[in-house]
Amino acid sequence: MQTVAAVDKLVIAGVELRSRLFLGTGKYPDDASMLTALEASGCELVTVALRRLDLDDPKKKTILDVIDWKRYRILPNTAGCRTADEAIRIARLARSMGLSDWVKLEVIPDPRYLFPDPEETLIAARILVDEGFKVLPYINADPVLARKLQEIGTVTVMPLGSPIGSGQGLQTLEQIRIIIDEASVPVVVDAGIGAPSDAALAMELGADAVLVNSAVALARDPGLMAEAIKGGVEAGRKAYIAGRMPRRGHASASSPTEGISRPN
Amino acid sequence: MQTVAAVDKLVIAGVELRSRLFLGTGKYPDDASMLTALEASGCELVTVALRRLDLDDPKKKTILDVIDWKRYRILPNTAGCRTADEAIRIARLARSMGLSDWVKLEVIPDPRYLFPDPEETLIAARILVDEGFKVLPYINADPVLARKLQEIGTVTVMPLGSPIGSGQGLQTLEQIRIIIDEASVPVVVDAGIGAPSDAALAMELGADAVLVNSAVALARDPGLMAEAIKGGVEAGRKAYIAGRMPRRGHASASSPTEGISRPN
Amino acid sequence: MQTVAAVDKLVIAGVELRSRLFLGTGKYPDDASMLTALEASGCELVTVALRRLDLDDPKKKTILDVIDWKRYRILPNTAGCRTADEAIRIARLARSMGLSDWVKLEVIPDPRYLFPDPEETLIAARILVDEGFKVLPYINADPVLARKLQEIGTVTVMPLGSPIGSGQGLQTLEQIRIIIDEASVPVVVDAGIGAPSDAALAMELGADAVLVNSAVALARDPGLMAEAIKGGVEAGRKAYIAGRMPRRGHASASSPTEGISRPN
Amino acid sequence: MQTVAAVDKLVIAGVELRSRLFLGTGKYPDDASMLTALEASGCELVTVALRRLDLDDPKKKTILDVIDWKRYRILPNTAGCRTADEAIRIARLARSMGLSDWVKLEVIPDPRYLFPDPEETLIAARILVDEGFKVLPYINADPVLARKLQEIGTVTVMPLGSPIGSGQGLQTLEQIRIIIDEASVPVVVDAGIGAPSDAALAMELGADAVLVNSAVALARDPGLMAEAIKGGVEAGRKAYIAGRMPRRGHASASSPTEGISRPN
Amino acid sequence: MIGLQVNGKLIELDGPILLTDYLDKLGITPRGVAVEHNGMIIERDAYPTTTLHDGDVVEIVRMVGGG
Amino acid sequence: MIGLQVNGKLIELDGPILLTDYLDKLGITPRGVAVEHNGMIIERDAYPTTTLHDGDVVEIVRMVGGG
Amino acid sequence: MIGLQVNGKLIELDGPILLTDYLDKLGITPRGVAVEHNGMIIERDAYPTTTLHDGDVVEIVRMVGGG
Amino acid sequence: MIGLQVNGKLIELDGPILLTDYLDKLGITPRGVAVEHNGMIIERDAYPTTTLHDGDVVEIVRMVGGG
Repeated sequence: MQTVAAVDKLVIAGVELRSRLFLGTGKYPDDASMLTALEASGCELVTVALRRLDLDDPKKKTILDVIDWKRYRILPNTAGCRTADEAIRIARLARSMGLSDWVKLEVIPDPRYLFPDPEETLIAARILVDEGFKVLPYINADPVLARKLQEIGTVTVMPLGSPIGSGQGLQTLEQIRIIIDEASVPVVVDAGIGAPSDAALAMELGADAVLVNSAVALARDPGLMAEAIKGGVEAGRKAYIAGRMPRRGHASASSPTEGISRPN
Repeated sequence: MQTVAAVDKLVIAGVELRSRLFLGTGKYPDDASMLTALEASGCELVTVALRRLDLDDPKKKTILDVIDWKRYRILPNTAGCRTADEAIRIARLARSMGLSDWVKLEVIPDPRYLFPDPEETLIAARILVDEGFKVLPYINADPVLARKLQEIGTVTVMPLGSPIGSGQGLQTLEQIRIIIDEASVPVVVDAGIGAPSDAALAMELGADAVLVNSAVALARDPGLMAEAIKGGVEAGRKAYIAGRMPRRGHASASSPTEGISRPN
Repeated sequence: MQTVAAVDKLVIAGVELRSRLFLGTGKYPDDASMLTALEASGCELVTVALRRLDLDDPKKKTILDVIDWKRYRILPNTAGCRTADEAIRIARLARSMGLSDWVKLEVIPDPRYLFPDPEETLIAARILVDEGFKVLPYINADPVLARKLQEIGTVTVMPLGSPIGSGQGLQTLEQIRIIIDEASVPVVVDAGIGAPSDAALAMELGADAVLVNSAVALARDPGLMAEAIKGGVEAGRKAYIAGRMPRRGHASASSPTEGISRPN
Repeated sequence: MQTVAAVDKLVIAGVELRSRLFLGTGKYPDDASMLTALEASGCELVTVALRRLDLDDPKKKTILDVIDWKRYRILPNTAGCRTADEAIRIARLARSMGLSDWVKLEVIPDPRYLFPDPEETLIAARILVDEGFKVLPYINADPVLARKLQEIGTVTVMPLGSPIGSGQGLQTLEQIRIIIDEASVPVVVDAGIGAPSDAALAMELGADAVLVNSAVALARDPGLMAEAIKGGVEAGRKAYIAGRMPRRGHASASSPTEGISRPN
Repeated sequence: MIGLQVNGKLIELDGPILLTDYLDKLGITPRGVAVEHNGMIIERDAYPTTTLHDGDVVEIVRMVGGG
Repeated sequence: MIGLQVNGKLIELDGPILLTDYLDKLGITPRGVAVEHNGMIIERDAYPTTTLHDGDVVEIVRMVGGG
Repeated sequence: MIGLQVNGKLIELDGPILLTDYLDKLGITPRGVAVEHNGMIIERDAYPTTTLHDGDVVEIVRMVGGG
Repeated sequence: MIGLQVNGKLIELDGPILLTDYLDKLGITPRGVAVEHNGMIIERDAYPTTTLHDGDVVEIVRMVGGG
């Protein structure tokens, strides 16, 4: 809706983003399907990771060569870091490339469920915010942790719905509801979204955006799924603005209950 | 998506419908908001009820005067009928108006939860199908009942997600999943849908369409909610075609787990 | 609790039963584990099926020989019947053995999910009630169907929680809640119960009893699981009588909020 | 079951406890109902809070006078503390009374949902463990936080099911499942349990114990509810040991599918 | 004078009247309604030949918003 | 020689036989079974007076474990 | 006359007093309370040798029902 | 001959070399990488003035697809 779109902007760290769907770039079958998905998703913010250059094939194309960065905004993550120190180092390396001072802060000691470490995340966030980074922290759905991070000055909080890559949807729904209720910075639901209904539900709760990767990359048709999730995000946001009907314990007829004609 | 839209048609009783969202016309604040919602929903099939002419104000505009029926297909319902006999009579009266031989069959003895009567619905369906009606029966989410109705020759089955007007979403999800799994006619999820996430979820399960009324009519902004639910339906359908990722009990990293650079 | 037990009787068809747990006798690893489970469950009502005598081994012990029927009340079922006619015939054969005029009415055309046929169940119930049977019908969780059966004169209604032997628990919780809310005969939740928490939940909702088979027979230790589910049923019933606390959206401190001592 | 009870001991900090249900002593209508509930619950470990002596009525009976501490083990909590410093001070004051060196560590800055602060909880836990306290920390259901606390040397972890006093049950079920899966110290589900089914479910997941207060204190009949929740805890524990049946997507008949007799 | 029951109400008319004329009197077009006459549904093309007599029972229904 | 269909199987017997005697032959007590003879259920007290003839169809059922 | 702050309230006493005597004055047994004196927790065996002076800050806490 | 540790591997070079020249040798443009030299991050404008010596530890990282 023009009118809605016109007034309903997502602004993070003073930057207005054209889409409330952020897309990850991992795990696609190939570059072509990733590019199709990026295009179809309508997203602006795109996450990437830092890894060692492969000395055996240093000239190999990187994601920087593949994606047209005039059309997308890069968000480096600290995936793979297990401590605050490791994450701070990777954030600094990423910034030194001169592409962005934003960082998706992930401090993940746990290889099985990939849950983040709340204490190390706070330590890293304090230092990175002091150094002028725009920090988007990936966290478990802990309302107190979320509040402390926004007090530190992170530009978003990004609570998980369920484990990364699990596609289980919003297992943490009630706590995400509370985080949104109390947040003064944009809340981005990250991890666990497996289908448009999950994305729509997050937006209906009042989330400001969602970050998706596996649900698109691992779909049978990533491009079409990217479009589907884009639709779910937009639908959920519109519903949030439109104000949903209250839930009722009983039924309420949709057709008039007077003037019914019955056999004489 | 052109390509998808091109191949993905909904056909009921040999009629190709341009939208998988069916809209009810009850309970809107006023005609204007109803017309805005119809327009925004992109729907083709629109349900109406039959009621006695008000002899004290016989000239009062009816829904036939208000809606541009060149753009919408009318689906009379038998709302208010408590028995097969009452429903059959209303279906015949509706058809005698020459607008349609389709009928949304509702046989509802229960005023509190508005659940349909499976036995009377079967009785009415047999007779109406024999008389050449295209019958779209509203039923509880009972897979055996659904199978019997399609064997009788109804052109859809329309299981409920939760009580009419309750906005509780898909309380009957598991049984709807089974109905879809076994159906040979289009499955339309009717009643209970309260938000786009509910509509998207129904479509992701493989439902062919959804019928919505209260969620739109009772939203703070019916027009915007109609657009939102339209988006949810389309997103869910696309996801169904795109093939969602499998749910996993564990996590699976979105960033590569090799080549991680750590402090020396 | 003496006091509670004293006032809280389950009476079906004028017969007072000493336990709200009914146990099935199918699928146990062996007779010994079945007998241990029956003993541990504290149940009185026990379901059995009718099958053809094996002419190649006519003297083989039957369940009538194995179980001490002075301690248990037999409830023959019509499992395996796909139509009203088949079920009526089996009910009559069962009664002709002179053991009971009670019958668990199952009319199940669907081999995959084993859901009952509502129409055939109504037909059979009408005839069997006329013939003086005490009918305990197994039904999908359809409140209108439940009401019609009790109007016909069945002595209970037995809605399913989820498919027989699936152990999925109360997928139909909301509709079971409504059936209980409207019932004038005992409501027995049958099928789907997989653990004590499921049984307790059914009883907390106000169910009068639960019927369990697979959860006990397929447990690693059937005897201990029978005892566990007995405990769940009793706990849930006590909670129903004790009146549970209301659910709240917010928190409410358990410790006093005044008189807190803080560092000066 | 004797045999089970005999082998299935709960041991915390080297102390064997006779019950897996821990009970809080707040919010009862009166002392009599609290004492009845304690008795009926069969619990051994009982939580209490520290508050300022009321100088206007210093002789007023305290909980120390009311409860027979020969029969119960006292567990002081730090409820009301918002920071590590406040909690450490209260823990020390409690220990100086010479009743116990155990402490239920609660650091709760959030008055609305009473969620604990993960960082301050870690800080307090490190110091209290160093000082020889047996620390039982109340935490949000964060598996990484739980692991760090047990590495620090807390004698349990106590993840919440839902907000204190909300009675919403196990909203955090999936994360509690993971905490249990990874724990090397007893896992006590604390907060949110509203009925026996919640307690049974926690135990079926493999929790070692549950801590309940509001569900008992706010029930219409606290004594009977205490007995009910005791039953739920024991039933859930037995089911965990008995090994529940697997959940299945389809049905599986409880009666034999061969030898069915049908009309000729 | 004749008396009819229309939509549950007693209506008095000067005498027997064609259904088409009665609908005219009400100021409505046949297009928007369906009519049951003494328990029988009247197809639209039979309106001009259907006469309402004393004691007849008539139901006239129209479409309204519904779900 | 006569032939019966019992529980779907063809059985040969020397000649007509009382139901009670046939059950004896099988070595089972009437108490544990129910019998349908040519589509009619036979009450237990009628076993001694029920004769099985050539071509009869008999169903003999018993109780088994079930849910 | 001396003034103490006890549990946040200003208390006047005739003069310095032993903690044990002050608890006696309040009519409570040491067993049921814990005491912080000028920010330091006082172990029970130190009560008899702890004197409260003018301006001291004292916290006396007890156990209450809690979850 | 000098030896460096680059991305965890031992690399032999003829002698000390400027970082820019080493990247040239690898055939990559500075634009696509970030470099840590003996634990210090090197800003791009310092590449031409940074010399890699025997025993130095170098990490060269690049962007890859990630979530």
